[in-house]
Amino acid sequence: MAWISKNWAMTGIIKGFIVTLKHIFHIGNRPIVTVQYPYEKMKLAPRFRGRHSVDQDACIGCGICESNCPNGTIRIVKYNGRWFPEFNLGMCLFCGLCMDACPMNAIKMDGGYELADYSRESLVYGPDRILFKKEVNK
Amino acid sequence: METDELLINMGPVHPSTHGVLRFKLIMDGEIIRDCKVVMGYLHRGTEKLAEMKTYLQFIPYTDRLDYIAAMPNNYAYVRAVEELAGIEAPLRAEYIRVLTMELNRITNHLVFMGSLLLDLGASTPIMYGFREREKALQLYEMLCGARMTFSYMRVGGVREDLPEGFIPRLNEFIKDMEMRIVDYEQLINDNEIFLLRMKNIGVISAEEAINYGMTGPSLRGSGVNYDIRKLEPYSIYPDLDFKACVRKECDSYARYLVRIDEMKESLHILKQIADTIPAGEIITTQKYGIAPVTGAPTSVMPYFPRIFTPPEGEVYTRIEAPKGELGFYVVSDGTTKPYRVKIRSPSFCNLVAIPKMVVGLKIPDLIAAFGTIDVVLGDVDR
Amino acid sequence: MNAAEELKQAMPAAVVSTGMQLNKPLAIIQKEELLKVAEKVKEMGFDNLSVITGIDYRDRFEVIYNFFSYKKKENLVLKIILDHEAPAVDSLVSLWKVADWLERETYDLVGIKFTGHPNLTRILLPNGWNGHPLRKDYDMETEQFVTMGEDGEDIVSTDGSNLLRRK
Amino acid sequence: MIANAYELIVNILTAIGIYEPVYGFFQSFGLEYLLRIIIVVVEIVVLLVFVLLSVMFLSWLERKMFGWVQSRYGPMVTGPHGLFQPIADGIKLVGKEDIIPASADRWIFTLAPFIIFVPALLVFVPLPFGDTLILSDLRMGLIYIIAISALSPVSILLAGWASNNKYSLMGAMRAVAQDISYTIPLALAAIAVVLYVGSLSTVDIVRAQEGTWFGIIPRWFIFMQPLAFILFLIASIAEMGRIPFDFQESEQELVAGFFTEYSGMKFAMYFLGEYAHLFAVSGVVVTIFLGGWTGPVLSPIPVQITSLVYFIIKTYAVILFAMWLRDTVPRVRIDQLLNLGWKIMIPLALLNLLVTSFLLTARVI
Repeated sequence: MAWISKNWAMTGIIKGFIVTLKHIFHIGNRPIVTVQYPYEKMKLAPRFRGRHSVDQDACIGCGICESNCPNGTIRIVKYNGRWFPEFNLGMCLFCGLCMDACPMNAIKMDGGYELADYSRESLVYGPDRILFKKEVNK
Repeated sequence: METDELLINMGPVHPSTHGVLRFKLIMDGEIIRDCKVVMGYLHRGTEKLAEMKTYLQFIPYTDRLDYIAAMPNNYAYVRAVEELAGIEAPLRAEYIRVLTMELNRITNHLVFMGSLLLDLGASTPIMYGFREREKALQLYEMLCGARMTFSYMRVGGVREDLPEGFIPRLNEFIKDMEMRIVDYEQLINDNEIFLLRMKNIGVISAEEAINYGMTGPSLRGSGVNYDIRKLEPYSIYPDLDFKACVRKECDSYARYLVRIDEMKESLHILKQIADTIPAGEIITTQKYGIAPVTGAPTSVMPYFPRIFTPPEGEVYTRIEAPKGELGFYVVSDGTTKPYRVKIRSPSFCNLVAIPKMVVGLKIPDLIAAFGTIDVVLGDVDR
Repeated sequence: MNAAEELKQAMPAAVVSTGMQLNKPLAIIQKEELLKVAEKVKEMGFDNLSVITGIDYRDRFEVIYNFFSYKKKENLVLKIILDHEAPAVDSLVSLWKVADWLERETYDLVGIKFTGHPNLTRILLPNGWNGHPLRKDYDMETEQFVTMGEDGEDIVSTDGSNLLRRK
Repeated sequence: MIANAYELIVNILTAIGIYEPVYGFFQSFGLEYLLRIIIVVVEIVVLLVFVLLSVMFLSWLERKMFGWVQSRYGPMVTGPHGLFQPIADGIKLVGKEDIIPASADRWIFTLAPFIIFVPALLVFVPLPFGDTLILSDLRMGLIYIIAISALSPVSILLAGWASNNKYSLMGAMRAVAQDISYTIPLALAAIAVVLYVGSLSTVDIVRAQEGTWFGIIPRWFIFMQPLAFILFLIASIAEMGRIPFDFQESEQELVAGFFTEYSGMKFAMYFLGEYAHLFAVSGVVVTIFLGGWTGPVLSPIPVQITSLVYFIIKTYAVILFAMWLRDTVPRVRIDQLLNLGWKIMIPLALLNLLVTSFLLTARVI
């Protein structure tokens, strides 16, 4: 109880009140920082590692990404007569080793982050969903 | 009157066990008579996984140990392998590594502060902490493309160079952070209720703390002037000006203050790095004689050998992670995969002291003491 | 003179050989003498037991203790070689409390028995788990399932057919 | 002289000239009491709707306040600035499965949520919302309020016991310990005011606070009894069970305390009860210490409306303070709270009572 006689004025709590009050009225660079997510999205950094996409002209189906993947996410499958990787994103660590290992720089990881789905099967992204064609500037 | 002891299973699903930890408490009313810690609910067999991955492939797994501060995990592992193979990273890479690690120390302590105060019932500080952490995470996203699980370090360097405009944004962050820390201190440090909850709670003396294997800020809160960055300097820490933050009170409040001080020290380090970071390579060329591929279509990807075999040997390296001493014992048998990786995780060893601290106290004190130990269950269970 | 050689001088019978593990002094010691050596090591000022590592080398087990001294700021590595059949070594719980969990972990994952440990039970894996995962001969094919029993204790079984699992 | 809302309604009906014919209509059947019942029921319904709307608004306000303090927006999506969020929550909670644990005492488990809601509503009976806007001006109104609000731990104890959960039981025990130790300083602080007024009636207490000193300072008891006000405020926050004194729930320690096992509509009842209690207790604080409905009279507007506005403004000021406090401070520990109650607040309240009665006897005030 000696404690209370020392701290009866509760100055610490009052200081705290002032801090929260400053936030309520946005005094001195204390603005609202959150965004209304589904309606308003934050800008991703250019290096952001999201869903994979594969340049269909560059990919040679060599399987180096498959052997480099730590988790067995990648499988090389046949698609339209050529070999392409297939990503099981349910297992993916998004570490970017496949992107780094690709000798043709065909794999990119810029495909966004809203990857929730209803079944495990739909998390397997086959070539039909990940291939893109690089636009050539003439 | 006859009374009975009550067994309470606190966890594995409980709001304040920071994950899936379980305390088996024998209670006498509100007082804890015995405390047993049950863990393993998040055990993923990381050490076994390491034996089946190549040295490079294991790096993403180290992210998942202490996912609040993943960069030091990356670094500790990479450094162990580098020592094993006798590789040295270029100076710029070391600067970038220390930069990211100190930034991670700040984010870790912000989460610590927030979750501790949330455990004590104040819900505002965690939002403030996450507000600033978000800015740091955006820096990480800018740097390596991920926000928490970076897998950024590589044996012999780092994965990507600093992007354009990184240092100015870092300076902005430092300036912002300095103002915010003042806010935290005003909001929390002198709060009488906070003091009531923290002072003389979870007391552990210096000798006991050492005996119980506590490390890091938790040990420095017990008055042991110990910081691996100072005692066994690694990377560029000898060139940097900083001090180990020590408090002598041995209680929860001291452990909290140490971390707030450390945030300031880390900011100080970041400032020095932002001013003095040298130009140069970001990944070593000494071992393999292969220059990074420059001018490749995506020039952010330095070349690294896919198959990497360090010589036979074993090594134990440790670094000062935000939570304490993080060590990797790596044994190589000369193949492409490590023979054995042992992870000495700070959370696991700091947790040993919890039963000692809390017996005789009450459940709210257990939560306060446990909060100041700063445990991440990914790190405890591995 | 480094700490390992100092140790050898003090207890020549117990220390088999000394050397360096990169930059840390290393002493390989007799397993019977571990407790005495550890006491001596603690006397020498190595107050921090950093980590206990158990390694399965197929023909032998090695247990490695990493020590650090806060006063002298030195490292010391102790190594014990155990035979592969029934690996057992003295527990250090009486000297370092942290050894309690580190030894339990080593027991759990590598399967080395620490005699004299007050509560040598599994720590990361549930009680009743078959095998020690970090042994090289660990059977990784058999799936093991953990359920919670009536009294809250874990029950391990290899039969997962009655578990609620989405195929 | 109009004493309460019933007479007010009768007066209004008389003024617009429909009371007499309607009364005559009922009288022709010999059913005068039916009219009285109808009027009382209308009053109760108006009060209930008002309380429920306030509760909804309060739960919205609480989240908004949290948001503002924490650099967030708070609810924004449902309706303008998320104003309809409580309705969406209500629909969600009603739609949830109503789980009763297998080993729970089903009857008590179901009964407990209703028991907490009833006292929270009964407190409103002698609470003057404005000049004459009072259901019933009980002569022992203050004692009634304290007695009724002391009922809520009964419900909490029932809920905690019936849930058959250790956390619930501990929460319930804490709630009871807390309530016992805080009802005493609450009552003692209020008695200091009662001594001065000489009446337990809430209306008399408010009337005693009309007027000003020197034309500026209102004659509120907060200025005459500052110590009693602080004690009463702390004790009532403890009674409400809000941070820093929310031991009955103490989310981080006891998961959710006594309503750990509750879900769906029963959970919603606790939610409603909590906010109704918040509003009621804030109203009591305003009535006793902050002058109730008193304030400058603006002559063309009926005094009932201005007084209602004054009362609501003051009540929301107290509520906002409680929310602000909740946003700022952590929770104290249960034994520290009991220490504060028994060792500091009760002696201080007694001292305050002693000094007040001494001064009153000496006719200084």
